[in-house]
Amino acid sequence: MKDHETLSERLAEQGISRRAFLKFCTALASLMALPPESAAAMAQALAKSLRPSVIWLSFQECTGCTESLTRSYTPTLESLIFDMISLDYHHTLQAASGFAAEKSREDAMKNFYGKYLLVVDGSIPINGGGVYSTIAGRTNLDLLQETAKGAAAIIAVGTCSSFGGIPNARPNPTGAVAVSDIVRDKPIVNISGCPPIPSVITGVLAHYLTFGTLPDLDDLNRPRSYYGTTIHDRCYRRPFYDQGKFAKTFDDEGAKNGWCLFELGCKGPTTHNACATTKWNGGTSFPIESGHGCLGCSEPHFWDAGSFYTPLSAPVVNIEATTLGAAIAGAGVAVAMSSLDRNKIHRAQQAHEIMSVKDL
Amino acid sequence: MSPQSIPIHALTEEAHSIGNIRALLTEIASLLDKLDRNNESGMIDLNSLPLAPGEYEKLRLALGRGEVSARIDAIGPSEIIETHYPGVWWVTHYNVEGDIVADLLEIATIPEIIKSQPEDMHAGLARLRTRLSEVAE
Amino acid sequence: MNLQRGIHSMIEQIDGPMASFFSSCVHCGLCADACLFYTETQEPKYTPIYKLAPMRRIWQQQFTFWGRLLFKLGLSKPVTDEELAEWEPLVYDSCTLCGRCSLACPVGNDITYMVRKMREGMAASGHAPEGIKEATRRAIELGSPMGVTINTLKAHIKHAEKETGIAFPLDLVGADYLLVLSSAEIAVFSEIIPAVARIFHQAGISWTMASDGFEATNSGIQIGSSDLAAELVNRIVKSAEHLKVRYVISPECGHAYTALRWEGPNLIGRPFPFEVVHIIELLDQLQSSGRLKTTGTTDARMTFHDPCQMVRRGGVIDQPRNLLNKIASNFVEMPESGIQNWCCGGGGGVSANPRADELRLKVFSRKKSQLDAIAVKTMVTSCSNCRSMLEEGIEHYHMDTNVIGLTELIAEHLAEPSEEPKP
Amino acid sequence: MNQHALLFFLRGQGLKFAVIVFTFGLIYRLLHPVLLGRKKNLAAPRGGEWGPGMRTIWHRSLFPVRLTPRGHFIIIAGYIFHLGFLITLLFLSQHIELVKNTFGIYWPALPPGAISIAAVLSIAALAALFVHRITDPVKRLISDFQDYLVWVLTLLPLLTGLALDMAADYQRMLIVHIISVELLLIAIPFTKLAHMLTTFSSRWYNGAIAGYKGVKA
Repeated sequence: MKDHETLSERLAEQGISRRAFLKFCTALASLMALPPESAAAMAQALAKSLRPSVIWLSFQECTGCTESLTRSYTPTLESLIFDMISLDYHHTLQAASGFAAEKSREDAMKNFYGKYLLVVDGSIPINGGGVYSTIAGRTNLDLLQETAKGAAAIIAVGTCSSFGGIPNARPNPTGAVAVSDIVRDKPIVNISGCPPIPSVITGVLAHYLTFGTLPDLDDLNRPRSYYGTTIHDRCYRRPFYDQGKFAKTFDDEGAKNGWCLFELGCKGPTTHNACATTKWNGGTSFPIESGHGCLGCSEPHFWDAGSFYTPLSAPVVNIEATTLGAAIAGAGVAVAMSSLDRNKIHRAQQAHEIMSVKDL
Repeated sequence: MSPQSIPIHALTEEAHSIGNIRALLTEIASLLDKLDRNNESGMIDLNSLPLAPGEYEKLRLALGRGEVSARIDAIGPSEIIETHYPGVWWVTHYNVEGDIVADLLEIATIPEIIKSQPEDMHAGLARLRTRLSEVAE
Repeated sequence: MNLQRGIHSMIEQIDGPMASFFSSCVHCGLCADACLFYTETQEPKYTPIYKLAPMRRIWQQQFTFWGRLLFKLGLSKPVTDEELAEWEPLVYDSCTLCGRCSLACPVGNDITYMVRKMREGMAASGHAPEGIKEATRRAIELGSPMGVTINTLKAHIKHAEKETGIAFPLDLVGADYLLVLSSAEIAVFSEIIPAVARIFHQAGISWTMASDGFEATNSGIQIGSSDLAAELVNRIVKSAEHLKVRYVISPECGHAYTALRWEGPNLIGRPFPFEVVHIIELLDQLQSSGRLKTTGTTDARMTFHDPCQMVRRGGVIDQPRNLLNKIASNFVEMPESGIQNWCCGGGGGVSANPRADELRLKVFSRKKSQLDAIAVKTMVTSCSNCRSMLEEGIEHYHMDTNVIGLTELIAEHLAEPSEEPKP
Repeated sequence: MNQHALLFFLRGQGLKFAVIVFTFGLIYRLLHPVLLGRKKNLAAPRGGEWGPGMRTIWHRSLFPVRLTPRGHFIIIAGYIFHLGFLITLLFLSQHIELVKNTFGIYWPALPPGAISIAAVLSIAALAALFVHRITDPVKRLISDFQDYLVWVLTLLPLLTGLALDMAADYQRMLIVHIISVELLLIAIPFTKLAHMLTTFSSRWYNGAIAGYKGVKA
């Protein structure tokens, strides 16, 4: 099985030097947010690793996640990482179609049962028995359950497969759910984001290849090395937050000076992701650097968490009318109750027995 | 509207200075001190830092250029520059497209990537011996 | 049954201010520092608001959401006879209704107003001190809490007429002013009678006294029974109406002023057809209008003890000072004077309650330290009850201070009739 | 329920509930006593009621002139607590945003450093008042369970708000902060905290009763 030989053998065949590989590992360590000193040790481990089989299932999704990955700013690195895995099924990328495509999935499942990695993007609709999304006549639910059985681990790429994402937004007509809502007996890594940062996907794959394990995860099963801190924690505009300097509109002096976007609805403080350091488009920028607040796309229910432009400290519902109503009701009840209580006092006064000295 | 009519505002120092540069230079000094005393080398991954726009350039200015510079060609170029402070190296790896894939400050007598790797030396030795045997024949 | 009557009586007393005050108390404890019973004993039970505890519970149980709920569920302890008995000394012996706490409360509670109302319930439930009960019985049955009768008064009048040579009008219909007196003035400080006569004679005002309504004091408001208080006030009102006077003069007696001036119309349920003036208020008016002429000044250092009910609770504040400044060249104020003055310790019925004597004399140390601070030997006041209490306290603490009534002092400085220009 | 859903609830329906209870209850607590009314005073007045009532509302907010050392402590600590709490509540930009987004009105914010100082002073004053409550014999006697409950409920929003920018997990602390605020809002109408409005009616009555007799209370 030539496709699954060790990496060093393949590199040697391609005439890639160890120094070049070390450089690649340095870049990888940087991607994985590991200390740069670990590049040498990674090179050692990676050289010996076998190429695992990967099955990629796309469900109720927009292909944004795949786009993010394939339009990654590091095409050479990307290809190197894809060289390290055997992508046996990905219906957007593979050349095969129809029955041949499905057969390659079935072959991989049979040959590498218990060892292959399952990557999922897109949510799984479960209303109406899952009829809202089917591939080759089978529902996503059915495919996921079948393919998950033999997987060593599942990597949920994007917010849809991680948490349900936009298809799951109210009123959620298709009953879209996350992978973790269906598969409960397999290790799952959620790489959330809409789309997720491409290097995070490759970083997790590299971690699996290097160490043979899944990275350390947070309580939402996201890799801590990328999702351990919030955008707010690592934002270069944080000092302005601490000084109370806020942009009030998108074109005021504060906005021009690059002040904090909290009051314009930035969800950075409650959003765990690596955008502020890894950035997008080859390290060019990230939303806040471009002058727009964070939408919180890597968090569950981000689409339903109120307006993108409502500050975190403001209510997500309109309470003005309610407050007025409650005040009027309070006044009304006070009028009613005080009238009852005045009667009570009045009755006590009516029942008053005139006091005489004999009562003393 | 002519280009001349667009007002130009010079950004003040404070507008983007959030104090990362001073913190970085302090860390570099402490790593350099370790190298000097214990011969321990160290690295700083510039990609993992939340640098504000302009701070990268400021760091470049602060560190300057020293005597040594080197270039490696291995799946894209790498640029190694000794800064104005001997022992502090700026190592930038590019891919074939010219994008930066890793950007490091390495505090060492010689950056690791410049050294020849044992595996490459083995392969090279083998190639040299083959060459010699061919010449002998 | 008395307990129920008491509780009902407290419910009757709940009104807007009461409910607001109970709602506002944050248990900050500041009122303690305003109460001489606490400052002089350091006993926390004398904290003014604590004296309201049983009534506060009745308010909660009858008028608040949680209170009603807990009371219905049996989780809020009902007020008992034992509890009221325990509170009796707090509500009567250690409160002179002086009103100092009402000025100190940061949330604005008029605690004195509250204690006055609570006493209605205490009296109705039978939990009033025996001494005040006795005084009230004498007032209702004999006409005066000290047992003074019209005959005693007539004897004093005869004596005064002889002394001054001025005829005393009694039951004179159509006079402008009706003078009433406190029984202490008749029984103890009777010098006031000729003094007033001389002043009125000089000022040339038309006045009288009434044989059916000569007693100004009102034990009813001290014990906290509006019914009995109304009966006592009514005697004066009837006399005044019968004699068709335009003014009733409240004498040098603090609570008599409160009873007549501020509570009176509310007790009988209608406005008075006459005006009530405090004698000091009247003297000030006479002097400023030039009808009252004084002569000479006293050089001795003098100070003025503000009677709580006349000053802090009554509003006659500047008048005694105006009068004193005319005749005392060395008038000095005590450290906390005017509406911040400390009570003599015997107001609000405490003086009529022998059980409280010991405590009252103990807390007189507050007055003593106030006096010690200015080292004045002559203290003027304008309340016969204060005067008695001050004299007792001075004697108890072996102090060298004498107390005189303001009206008498004015009379002493009255310009001779010969100097008086003919009107 | 995950943290995001909880935060969404707290910023939405949870807040709505708390605000309804708070507004309804507090208006009730203010109006019920006032509407009980009082008997018409038949005595001839020496002074007015409105003016003196309003004067007392203002005057009792000023620093009292004569105080015992004990009184000084209570007043100063009380002042620091109330001012610190109000400054924190009204001048933190995030709080102003809440009002702005709800009622459309807003005013300038104070720098976060100043707010932190105010909050720390307020917390320190609360702590000092707590120690005083359990050591001062008067306060111990007149205190009940509610006094301690209300102390905790008042302290929590200050503490959690202050911890917000130091917390490792901003979101969790934000959730705790909002919960503490909503608990406080709900508690206010049922406890002595209703004095935040009834103190105005009480002071007015006090000033009016005295003013009627010509006394400045």
